[in-house]
Amino acid sequence: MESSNSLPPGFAELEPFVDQWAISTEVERNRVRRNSSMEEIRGLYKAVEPRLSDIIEYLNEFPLDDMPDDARQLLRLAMSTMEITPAVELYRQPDVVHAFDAERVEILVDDPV
Amino acid sequence: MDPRPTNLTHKYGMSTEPMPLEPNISANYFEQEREKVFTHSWMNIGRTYDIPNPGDYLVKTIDVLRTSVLIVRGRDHKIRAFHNMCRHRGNKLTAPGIEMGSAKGFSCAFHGWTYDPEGNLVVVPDEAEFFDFDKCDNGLAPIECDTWEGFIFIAKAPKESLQSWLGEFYDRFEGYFDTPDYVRVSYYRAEVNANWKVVLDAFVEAYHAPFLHGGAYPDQLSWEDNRFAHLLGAEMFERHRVLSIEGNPDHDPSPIEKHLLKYSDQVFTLLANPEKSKGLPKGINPTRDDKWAFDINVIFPNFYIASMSVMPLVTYHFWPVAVDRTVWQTEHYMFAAKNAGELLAQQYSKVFARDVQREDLITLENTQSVLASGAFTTMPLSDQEVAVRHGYKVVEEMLR
Amino acid sequence: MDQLVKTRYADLYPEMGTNPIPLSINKSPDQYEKERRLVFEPEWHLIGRIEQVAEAGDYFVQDVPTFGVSLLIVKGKDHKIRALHNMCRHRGNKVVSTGVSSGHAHGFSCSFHGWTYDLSGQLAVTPDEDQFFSFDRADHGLAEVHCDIWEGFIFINLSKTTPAPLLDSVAEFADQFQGYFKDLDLFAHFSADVDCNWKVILDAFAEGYHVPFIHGKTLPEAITGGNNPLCHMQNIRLFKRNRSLSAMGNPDYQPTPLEALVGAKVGTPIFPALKADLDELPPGVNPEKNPEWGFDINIIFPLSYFAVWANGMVLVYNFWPTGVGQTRFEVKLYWAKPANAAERINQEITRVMTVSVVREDMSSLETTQEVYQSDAFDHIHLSDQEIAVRHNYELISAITGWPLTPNKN
Amino acid sequence: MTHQLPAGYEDIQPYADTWALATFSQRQSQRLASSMEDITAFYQAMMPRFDEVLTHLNRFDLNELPAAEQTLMHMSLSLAQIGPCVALWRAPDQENAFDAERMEAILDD
Repeated sequence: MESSNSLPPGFAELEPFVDQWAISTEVERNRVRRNSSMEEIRGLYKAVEPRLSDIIEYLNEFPLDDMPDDARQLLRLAMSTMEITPAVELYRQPDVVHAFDAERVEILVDDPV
Repeated sequence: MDPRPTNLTHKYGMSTEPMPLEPNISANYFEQEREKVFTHSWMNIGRTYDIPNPGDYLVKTIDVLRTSVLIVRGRDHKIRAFHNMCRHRGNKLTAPGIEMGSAKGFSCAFHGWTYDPEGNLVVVPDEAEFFDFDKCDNGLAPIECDTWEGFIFIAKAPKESLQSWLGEFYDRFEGYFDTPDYVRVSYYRAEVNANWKVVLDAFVEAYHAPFLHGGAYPDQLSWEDNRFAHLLGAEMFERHRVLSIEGNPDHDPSPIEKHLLKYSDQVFTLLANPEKSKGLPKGINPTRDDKWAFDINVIFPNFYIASMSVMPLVTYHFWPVAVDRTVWQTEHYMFAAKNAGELLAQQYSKVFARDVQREDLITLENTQSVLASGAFTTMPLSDQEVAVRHGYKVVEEMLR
Repeated sequence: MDQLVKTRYADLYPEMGTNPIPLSINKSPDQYEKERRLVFEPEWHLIGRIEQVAEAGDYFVQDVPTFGVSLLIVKGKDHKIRALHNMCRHRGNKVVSTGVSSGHAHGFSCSFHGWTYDLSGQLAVTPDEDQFFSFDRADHGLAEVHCDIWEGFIFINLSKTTPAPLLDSVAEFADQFQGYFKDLDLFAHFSADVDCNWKVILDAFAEGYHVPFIHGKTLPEAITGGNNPLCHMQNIRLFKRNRSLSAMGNPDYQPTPLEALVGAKVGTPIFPALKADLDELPPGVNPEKNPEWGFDINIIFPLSYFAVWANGMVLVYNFWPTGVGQTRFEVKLYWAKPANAAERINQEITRVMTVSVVREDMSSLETTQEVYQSDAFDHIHLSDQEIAVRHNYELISAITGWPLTPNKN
Repeated sequence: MTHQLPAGYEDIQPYADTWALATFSQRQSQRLASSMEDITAFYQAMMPRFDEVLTHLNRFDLNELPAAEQTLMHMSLSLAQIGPCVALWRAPDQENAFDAERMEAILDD
C-alpha cells in the first residue's frame, strides 16, 4: 500500500487491522472478506463497531476527495467494516449462506476510496 | 381484519389454474417472444444524465434484438439511438467492452469511415472508388429512441409511441425520477443460465422473503403481524404491474445501522419511514401506508424500477439471451455522499443489497436445470404471486 | 503359440458378423434422438449401491442429464429406497441444490418458499397454503420415478409407462452373484463432461486391445505380460442384450515400491490380489475360475457397467448421453470400509491409479469424435477381440433400425 | 505452527505445509503444480519412514485421528498421489491423458 500505515491519533488500537483491511475497492474488500476466517472478521467488527460514530465524526471534518493519508486509511478500515457487517450480524460466516457464486457477479461501479 | 388486498387473481380477471412451464423451456416459444414481443417493445437503456453533453454516448449489446445499440447525444442536445454498425462492411464502431464514453465522432477502425454525433456519415476515405455513392444515404441505421422520467428507451420496430406503450405509468411519477440528483452508486451484473421470466419471477413476489432471505431479513419483511410478507398493495395494468411491500415498523436497526442512521437516512434497513413518504407523486407509495418499505414497478417486458423509502431508485433489467440464458443487472441510485458518514451508509446499503440479491439468484439455475425434466408441467401460483401470473398472461396475449 | 487365444469369438457368435461398422451411427443427430427415445428412456440404469443410503434419511443426488433430470435417491422411514425428482412442485426449484451430492435429512425443504417434503416425497408443509387455489397437498408430492434393487445395486428407470421388470434387464446375470456384493462403501466418485458420442466412450472400456498402448507406462504388465502381451481377454460372453468379459491379472506383476509396502501392511497385494478360494466364488465372478483372473467387466444393456475386481473392489461407470457428441461420464469406486490408516491409504493409491488409468482411456475420445466429422472414411474396423464393442452396435442397430451392412448407410 | 507432525517426524516436517492437504483435488493440484525435483524430494523423504508411519497411524481410530496424526495422514495421502509420478511416469502427470482439471472429484476427501 503506497500510503503510510499509520492511522490518525486516537485510533491507534485499530492499527493491527490496517494491513489486512485498509482496502480501496469493493471488489478487493469482498474477496478478502470471503477468504478470511470468522475470527479475523469478528476481530475487525469488534474493534471498529464501538468506535464507528467517533470515526465518522472525525472523518466528516474532511472533504471526501481531499483527505490526508492517515484519515484515508481510517476510512478504508471503516469501508471494510461495512463489507463484513453482514457476515457478523446476519450470516455468522464469511460469505452469504445460500447464494449465487460471488465470482460470477461483476462489480461494475467501484470508485476506489 | 387483514388490511392487505386479497383475491387479487380474481380481481384482475386471471385464471387460478396452475401455469404451464412450457414458456420457460421451449426454444420455439423464445423465438416467438423475440419476434412478437421484444422486437416491438420499448426497452430502457441508461439514463439521460449518463450522457449530459454532446458527444457523450452509451453502448449496449441487446442479444434478443441481435444487435449492439449506440445511444449518443447530438450537438443539438437531442438523444438518438443507432445500430452500432458501420454502413460499409458492418464492423462495430466502438471498442469491445466499452459501455460509456464521449467522442467528437465515431470512426470505424476498419477503413476510417467516420460519423458525426448525429449519425451522419461525414468522411469516407477513398470515396471516389465507390460506385454512385452518396454519404447522405449511408448514415448510421437509426433505432427509435425516446425518453421518460430521465430514462432512455429504444425500440426496434415499435407499433406505438413510448407514451402509449407506458400507458398507465406515463404520468404516475410526475418527474420524481427525472433528476441528476440520483447518482448511480452501484451496478452489478451476472449471466444466469435461466429463462428471463424465471429470473424476473424471483423479484416480483415477497412470498420467498421469510425463507430465501431468512438470514438477511430476520424480521424486516415478515413478522408476527405479517408472517408471510403479504403484499401491501398490487395493481395489474394492461401490460405493466406494480407491487407495494411493507416493512416491520418495530424492526430494530442493527448495531452498525444505529451508528449510520445518525449520519444518513439512506441506510438499507427497509424501515418504514412515514415522514419520508409525504407529498410524493401518486406513483411513489401509492398505498400511502405508513408501513411502506418499497414499490416494485415492472415496465413490460424487462425493466423493473424499485422506489424505496431509504433510497430513491433501484433498477433491474432482465436481458434475454436464449431460452435458458439471461443477463441480469441491477443499479442503485442515491443522493451523492457529501461526507464519510454518508459514503459509509451508501457502502453498507450496497453490500447488504448485493448479498441479498445473490440469495435471490441462487434458485434460478437450480430451477432451470430441471424445468424440462417432465416431472410435472405446471406450477401452482398463490394469490400473492399475482404479478408472476400477470407476466405470463401479458406475454401470451402478445404472442397471439 | 505366443498368444492367449483359445476361441475365435466370431465363430462362437456367428450372428455378430464381421463387417466394418458405419461410424455415422456415432455422428447422426437423428440417430441420437432415436437412441434417446428407444434405448435410454425405456431402460433401467444402475446408479449406485444400497450402502449409500444405509439409514432412513440417507440420500444421494443422481443427475440424469440425458433427460434434464435430477433425482434424490433416499431411504424412507419405511426403509424403502425411492427415486424422487429433485424438483419442488411449486416453481420447480431443486430441493437439494446443485453442489450437494449426498447427506442425511429428516425431510427436504425448498429454500425458495419453504415447501417441505417428508422422506417418501409427500408434501408435508406448504407455508401460506390458504393463498393457493383449491390446493391439495396430497397432489403435490415430489414426482417419483421407477426404482428397483438387484444384488444391492440401485437401478432407476425414467419411462413414462410401466417399464419391463428389472430382472428382465438383468436377465442372464440374475442368479449369478447370490449375495456376493455386500459392505461396499463408496470411496471415490469422479464426473466429467466429454465431447464424444456415448458409444465412443463405452467402447473404450469394453476391450483390452488398447491396454499395452494407452496404458503402457501406467499398467506395465499388470493385465498383460507373460504370454498375453496384447491383453487378450480370458473370456468374452455375449448374451441376448448383456455382455461380460474376464480379464487377466498377471501373477508376476511387479508392484511399485509404495504398492508393495502398503500391500504388505494391509495383508494382500493391491493387484491383482488373486482369490485363492476360487470355488467359493459365485458363478458370475471369474466364471471360468481361472487362477490368473484379474477382473470382470459386466454390462447390463444399455449403460449399466459394473466391474468386479479380484481384490474385492467394485467399479461402476455411468455414461449419460447429453448430445450426439457429448456424454456425462461418472466413475464410482466401491470397497469395504477401511478399518485402519493403511487400508485408507491403500484405497487412496487405488483411487489415484484408477483415475489416472481412466484419464488415459479418455485421452483419445474427443479427438476421435472430432475426426469423425472429416468424413475421411465412413467405417471402423473391429478385431475378434473387440466383439463386445460390436455386440453393442448390433443391438443398437436392431433397436433403432440403423443399417450396419456397409453398403447401405 | 500449523501442520505440526507427531514427535519423531521432524525430518519430514519441512514438507508438511506443502503436502498436508485435506482433499483429493488439493493434493492433485499440488502434484500438477510441482516440479519433478519437489515431488522426488518429498517421495525420498517419506518412503524410508513410511512403514513406520503406517504402523504409527494404525494405532489410532481412523475416524478420530489427533491433529498431528491427521497431518501425517494427509501427507501419506499425498504420497499416494505422487507415487506413480516417481515409479511410473518420471513426471508430474501422464503424457497422454484427459485433462485432470476436468475430472471433478464429487467425493473429495
